[in-house]
Amino acid sequence: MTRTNLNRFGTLIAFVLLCIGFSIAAPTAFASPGNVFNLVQQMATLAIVATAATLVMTISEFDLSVGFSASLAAVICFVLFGQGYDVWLAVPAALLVGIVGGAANGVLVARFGIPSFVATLALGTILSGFAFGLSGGQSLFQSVPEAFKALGRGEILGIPVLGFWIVGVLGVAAFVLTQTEFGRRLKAIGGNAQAARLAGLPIVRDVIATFAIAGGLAALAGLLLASRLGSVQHTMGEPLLLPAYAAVFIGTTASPTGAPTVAGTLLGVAITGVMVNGMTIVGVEPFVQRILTGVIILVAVLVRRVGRAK
Amino acid sequence: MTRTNLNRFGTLIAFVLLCIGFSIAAPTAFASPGNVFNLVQQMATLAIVATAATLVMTISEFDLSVGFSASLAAVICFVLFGQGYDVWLAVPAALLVGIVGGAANGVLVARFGIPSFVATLALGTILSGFAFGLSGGQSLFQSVPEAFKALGRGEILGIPVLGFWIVGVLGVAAFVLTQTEFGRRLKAIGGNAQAARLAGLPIVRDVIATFAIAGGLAALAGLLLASRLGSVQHTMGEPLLLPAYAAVFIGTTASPTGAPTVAGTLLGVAITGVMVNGMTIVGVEPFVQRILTGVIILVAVLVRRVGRAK
Amino acid sequence: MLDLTGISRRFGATHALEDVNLALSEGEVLGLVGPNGAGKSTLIKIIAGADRPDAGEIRIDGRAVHFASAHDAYAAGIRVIHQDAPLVPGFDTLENCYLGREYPRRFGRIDRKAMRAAIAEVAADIAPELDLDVPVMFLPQAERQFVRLLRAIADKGRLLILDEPTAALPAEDAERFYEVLRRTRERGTSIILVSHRLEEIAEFCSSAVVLRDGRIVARFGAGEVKPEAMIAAMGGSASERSTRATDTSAPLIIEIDGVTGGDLTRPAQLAVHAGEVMALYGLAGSGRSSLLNAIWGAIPWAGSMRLTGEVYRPKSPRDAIARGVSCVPADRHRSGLFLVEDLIFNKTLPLLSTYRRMRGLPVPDRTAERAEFLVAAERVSLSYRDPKQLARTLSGGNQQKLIFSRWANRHSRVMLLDEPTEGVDVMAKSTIKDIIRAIAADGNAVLVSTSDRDEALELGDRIAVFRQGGIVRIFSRAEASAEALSAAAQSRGAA
Amino acid sequence: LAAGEKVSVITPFLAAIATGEMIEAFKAKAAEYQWTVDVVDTAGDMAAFASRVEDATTSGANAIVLVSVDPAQIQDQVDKAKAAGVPVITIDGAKNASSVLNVTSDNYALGQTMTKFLFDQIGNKGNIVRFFYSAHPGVHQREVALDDALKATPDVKQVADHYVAVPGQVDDSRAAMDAMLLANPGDGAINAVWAAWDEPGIGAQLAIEAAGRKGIIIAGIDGNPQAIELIKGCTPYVGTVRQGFGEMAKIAADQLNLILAGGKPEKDELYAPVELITRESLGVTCN
Ligand SMILES: Nc1ncnc2c1ncn2[C@@H]1O[C@H](COP(=O)(O)OP(=O)(O)OP(=O)(O)O)[C@@H](O)[C@H]1O
Ligand SMILES: Nc1ncnc2c1ncn2[C@@H]1O[C@H](COP(=O)(O)OP(=O)(O)OP(=O)(O)O)[C@@H](O)[C@H]1O
Ligand SMILES: [Mg+2]
Ligand SMILES: [Mg+2]
Repeated sequence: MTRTNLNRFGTLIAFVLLCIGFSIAAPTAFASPGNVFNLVQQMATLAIVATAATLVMTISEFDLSVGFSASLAAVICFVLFGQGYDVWLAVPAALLVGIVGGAANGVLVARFGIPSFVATLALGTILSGFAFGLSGGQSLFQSVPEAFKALGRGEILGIPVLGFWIVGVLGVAAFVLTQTEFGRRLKAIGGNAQAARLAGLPIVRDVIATFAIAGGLAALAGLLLASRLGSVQHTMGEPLLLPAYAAVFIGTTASPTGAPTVAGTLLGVAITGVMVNGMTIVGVEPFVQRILTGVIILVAVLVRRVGRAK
Repeated sequence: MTRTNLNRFGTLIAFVLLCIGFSIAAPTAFASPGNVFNLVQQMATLAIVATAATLVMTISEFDLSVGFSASLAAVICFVLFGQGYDVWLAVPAALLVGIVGGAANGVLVARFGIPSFVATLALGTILSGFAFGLSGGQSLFQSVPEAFKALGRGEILGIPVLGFWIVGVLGVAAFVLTQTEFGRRLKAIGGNAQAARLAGLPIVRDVIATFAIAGGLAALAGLLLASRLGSVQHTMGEPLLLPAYAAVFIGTTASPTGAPTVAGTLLGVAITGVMVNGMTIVGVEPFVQRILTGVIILVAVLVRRVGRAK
Repeated sequence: MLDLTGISRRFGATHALEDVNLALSEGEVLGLVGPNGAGKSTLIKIIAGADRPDAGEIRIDGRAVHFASAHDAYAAGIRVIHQDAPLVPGFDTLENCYLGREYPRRFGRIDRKAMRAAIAEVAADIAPELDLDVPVMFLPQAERQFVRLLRAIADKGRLLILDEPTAALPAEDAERFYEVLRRTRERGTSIILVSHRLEEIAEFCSSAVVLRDGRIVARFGAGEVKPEAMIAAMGGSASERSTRATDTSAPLIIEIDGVTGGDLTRPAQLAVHAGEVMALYGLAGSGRSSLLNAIWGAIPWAGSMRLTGEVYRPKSPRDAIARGVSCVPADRHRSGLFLVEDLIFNKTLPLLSTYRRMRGLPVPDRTAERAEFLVAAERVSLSYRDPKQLARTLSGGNQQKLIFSRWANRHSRVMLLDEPTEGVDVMAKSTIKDIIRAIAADGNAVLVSTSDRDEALELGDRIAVFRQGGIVRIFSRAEASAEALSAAAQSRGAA
Repeated sequence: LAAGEKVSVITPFLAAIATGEMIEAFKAKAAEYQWTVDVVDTAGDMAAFASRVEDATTSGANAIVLVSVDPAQIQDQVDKAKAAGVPVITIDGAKNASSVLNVTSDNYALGQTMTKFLFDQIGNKGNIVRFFYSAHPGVHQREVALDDALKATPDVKQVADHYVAVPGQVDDSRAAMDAMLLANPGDGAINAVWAAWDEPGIGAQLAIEAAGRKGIIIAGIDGNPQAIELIKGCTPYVGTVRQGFGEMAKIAADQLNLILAGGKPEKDELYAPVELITRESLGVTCN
């Protein structure tokens, strides 16, 4: 086993140990098919938002608007439902808003040279203002069509629908990043923007596209979350922000060059997801949960060093 | 006027325009001495946390634990008060916890090579667990000594006490960053870590020191906030995180090399502070406030481009 | 004073250094030469405390030392310019020079006046026009090299180590540097100099060692340091100077008419024929790179250009590529390489869409990429271990070859080369020169900016000499000579 | 008796003082019944909240207690719990087809009581400012009560309002009140502060005290201990409506005991009594 492999396996080993630990602590509850089903469902939105973050971090930028985009998309969708619009109109409209918002981020960053942290936070704040205004600051849960609920609930062949979304979205993202010209270009831009420009890459276009895709994915995550919950609050997407980036960064520690990867991100999502789920099942006190959360993440990213050449 | 100066003035001009705008919209209320007094008080904690963020960003890292450190320091201080300890013991103890927490961040980043985003978020989560556990999730407000309240309230010679804190902390930080060897080293580490390493700088030590100082400043901000409010909630510091980094990034757009500076950060804090204060005085609807917040920040960082050579 | 015994350093399967023994006496000036990837930079990093050997011992004045960091080596009096040494981009020259040094102070504050006084003196000798107060990120590449030189020389030590200090410096600029270096030598400072310009070594060094595949294969004492002998020890032979003349009846490929942009402040007039190599020569900062960048569409420019008779207005490198133009940019770390990506990635990136397995489907065919990389690597005699190794792990000269390899097997109407042989060893230099000639011979136009005066004379069918942001004279091969080029590049008065 | 039962208590708002109080009271009562109680907080995250309800359902909890949320916000998860045979009750929540019981204060009544008290104090005439947070369904009901009262009392005008940021609510409200005071200078420009719960009221009190403004009174809701201190201390804070948090939790635990034993609660929604706390009720006199 090469050093690279050992490194990569470090964080994975931590994850496996975590699962084994919970299986021992709560054999019937944690390791049950029902709980695995739950876990998949619970991780789906975070996994998709974290994928958006992975794409943006591949070009060495940040997108802090993902949570806000998710909220706004969900609000728009439910407001349209409230006005009697159909799923086939409301869902594409909501996704479009996410894509357009993301593209606007890209324009601010690539064309106007605003640091992505400021640009996306400012634009995210604007989006959250719209979400607030449109929802009137209230929880929306009326007149949700059954077709919409089906997007993020239930199962097909015993596998939760949200599981298919994870596989679909992350699979495509991984394919794009590792196998296509576009993915190659994003890595180049993230690695050395100046060199990428001089090598003739269409940087402005690619950066805008990346942010647009991220916005679209965030919107999708918001819709799936809304479908799963059956209700929408105008701040519902915001708690996704930090965990999404945490997942990406945990994932980078599993990559030999420290670059973000979809697989690494999924591992990061899985670690955080399993941790919270397991601790709830075992019944850990809330404040102890927080302490353990931090400790487990640190241990997970430190384990890889065991397999590291000095 | 050189290009550099024009660039620097861009964001400043936006700030002045903002102030003029509010002065016209609410002549008696906004531009009154009383409001300036308020503004100074309101900006103090954010300014100090943003200074911590500035230091950490100078070495091109993130510290996401600042808000949690601020909360924990305040909780510890009030818990000690509750047990009858004196200000002279409680305050140093609380600051020490902040410094130690920060140093731990530094060790994780510099010694163990964990990305600062993960390390500080994980450690911050641990700190928040302690704040939660120690406070029992309750608001603490009993037996607060008068000496403690004096730290963050009232005035001296007509100037709010918190104003002196701003001047003191930011002044020292600016001096350290621009005039001392330590400051130079931090800029070098942030500017090109490899160059710093080849020049033989004590990177590990400096990184740890930077995070420790940041932790101490965050703790100080938490204490001043607690003093101003007279009560402590275990989550009170968390809302400081994003605005602090937003302020630093807004500040970087006013610097010719894009590096964080204390002066730029203060400008960023002032822009956000004045904006919220002014809009509340004028009585803007909450959701419109958010939209305008985003718009104004974007305009402020775009204005500098007016003064930029193509 | 310095004694190395049994130094070895491995990177995975690569033996960068194997059992190197080297002794340097007080005041000795040692040339360290060897082909790309021989281990020169690795050895220097070890002496400088920037890397640690797997085995072996370093002694200074007979005492064994263990450098835990570059600071320890600094404290022992060792001063270094590493190859491609990174600078702190936001720092100006003064601050970069003082990095890692004790700052002068006044009243607790850093005393910039004293810093300036110390640096300006040396700067006046090496680079009189260098602005010491501009962040180096805003300085042209050549001037950044002056900053590195200043940094090493301004702070006096016992041992000065220079890893290819003049690789991208024109002869005239290099001469000023060696002038200062001579004074340093006279003060009794020991020096180790790495260079692929063997004449420099022969002229400047009292002794030399040749490193090959991590081992010292030859040592030359006083009076024995001769380029031919060193080349022979490296396992190569010197190349011939070609004697072709421009075929002025051949069609014009690229015509440049009154172009300005970047450092090119005076309108440039230039036309290159099919089959012609146009060398661009001038002092650092004279505007050569800016002309190439304008043709490449990388900087905003004014004027007019024609490509094979048609109007050519590139707004980005992308436009240029689409019209059959290729470019090897200068400053490989900043403008060329993706250091944490592998070799194939670096090679195929600009023309990625030509590797599709299925047309219309933007998915590169990895087998095709690999095959083409292998061909190109062979062509530029790249020495590497594995196509999947990271570009960062190549030696400096091999990194340069890697960038060149991008275009090595493309049919380019116009080839733009900015310092294509920077840091490349003598053998590979002649290979690259052959490739350049072959590209031209296919009926294409080549514009090559080089700081190596001999290379300009050797390569150029004509040589355009730049001075202070404009072309001062275009020499035909017959008119050109080292003296004439230098005179034009440095001429004062009206151009 | 249903001793040894496992009860999951889940809330997104443990950081809120009132929620914490309810949960503490519930735990105390549960200890008497010898249940094992697991408390879960999702720190404002509704998605996580839904996930934790799922976890509780699969982990074999005997009952789920949701605190300070409307089950309709996670209908699917509550439905699933019901389908799995796990009874769900809410404290400070809302009625729902899939939950067995909601024990609450009547939020509209809370708002009405507080508003009436506040309006009476200013003689049903004058200017008020409002601190609100519609995202919380219960809090929103109080706002509805205020809206109704304003309609019915044309001499009381709302001159400013502020949507409170949570967390950081005290500091945020203080800064907002600072601005409102300046925007409405002069005696009588603001007569009263209507705080949808006590913490924004405490922030407003700090601003009023610092500005030295006279003639403004504050009332809130919750019976927050700090607010009660302020009322005792003859500050502008004149009243709060104590929700019977302890009472609610006690009712909920008693009813849950009944449910676990196979019984049914008397009604699907039960109210705990509310209590207006003023200087008078605390027996202090100020001058
Ligand atoms: N970090 C590294 N990881 C792996 N291999 C490395 C690393 N650094 C250097 N090498 C390898 O060590 C060998 C010696 O490299 P070195 O840079 O010392 O050569 P050099 O003599 O300086 O060449 P050049 O003339 O091209 O600068 C090369 O094969 C190089 O690929
Ligand atoms: N306004 C500008 N915008 C973007 N790039 C610029 C601008 N001005 C100059 N440059 C680039 O900066 C670099 C200057 O570096 P360099 O000194 O190598 O070029 P030069 O001035 O042409 O000198 P030389 O003759 O040594 O090549 C070039 O790459 C040039 O294209
Ligand atoms: Mg080298
Ligand atoms: Mg050049």
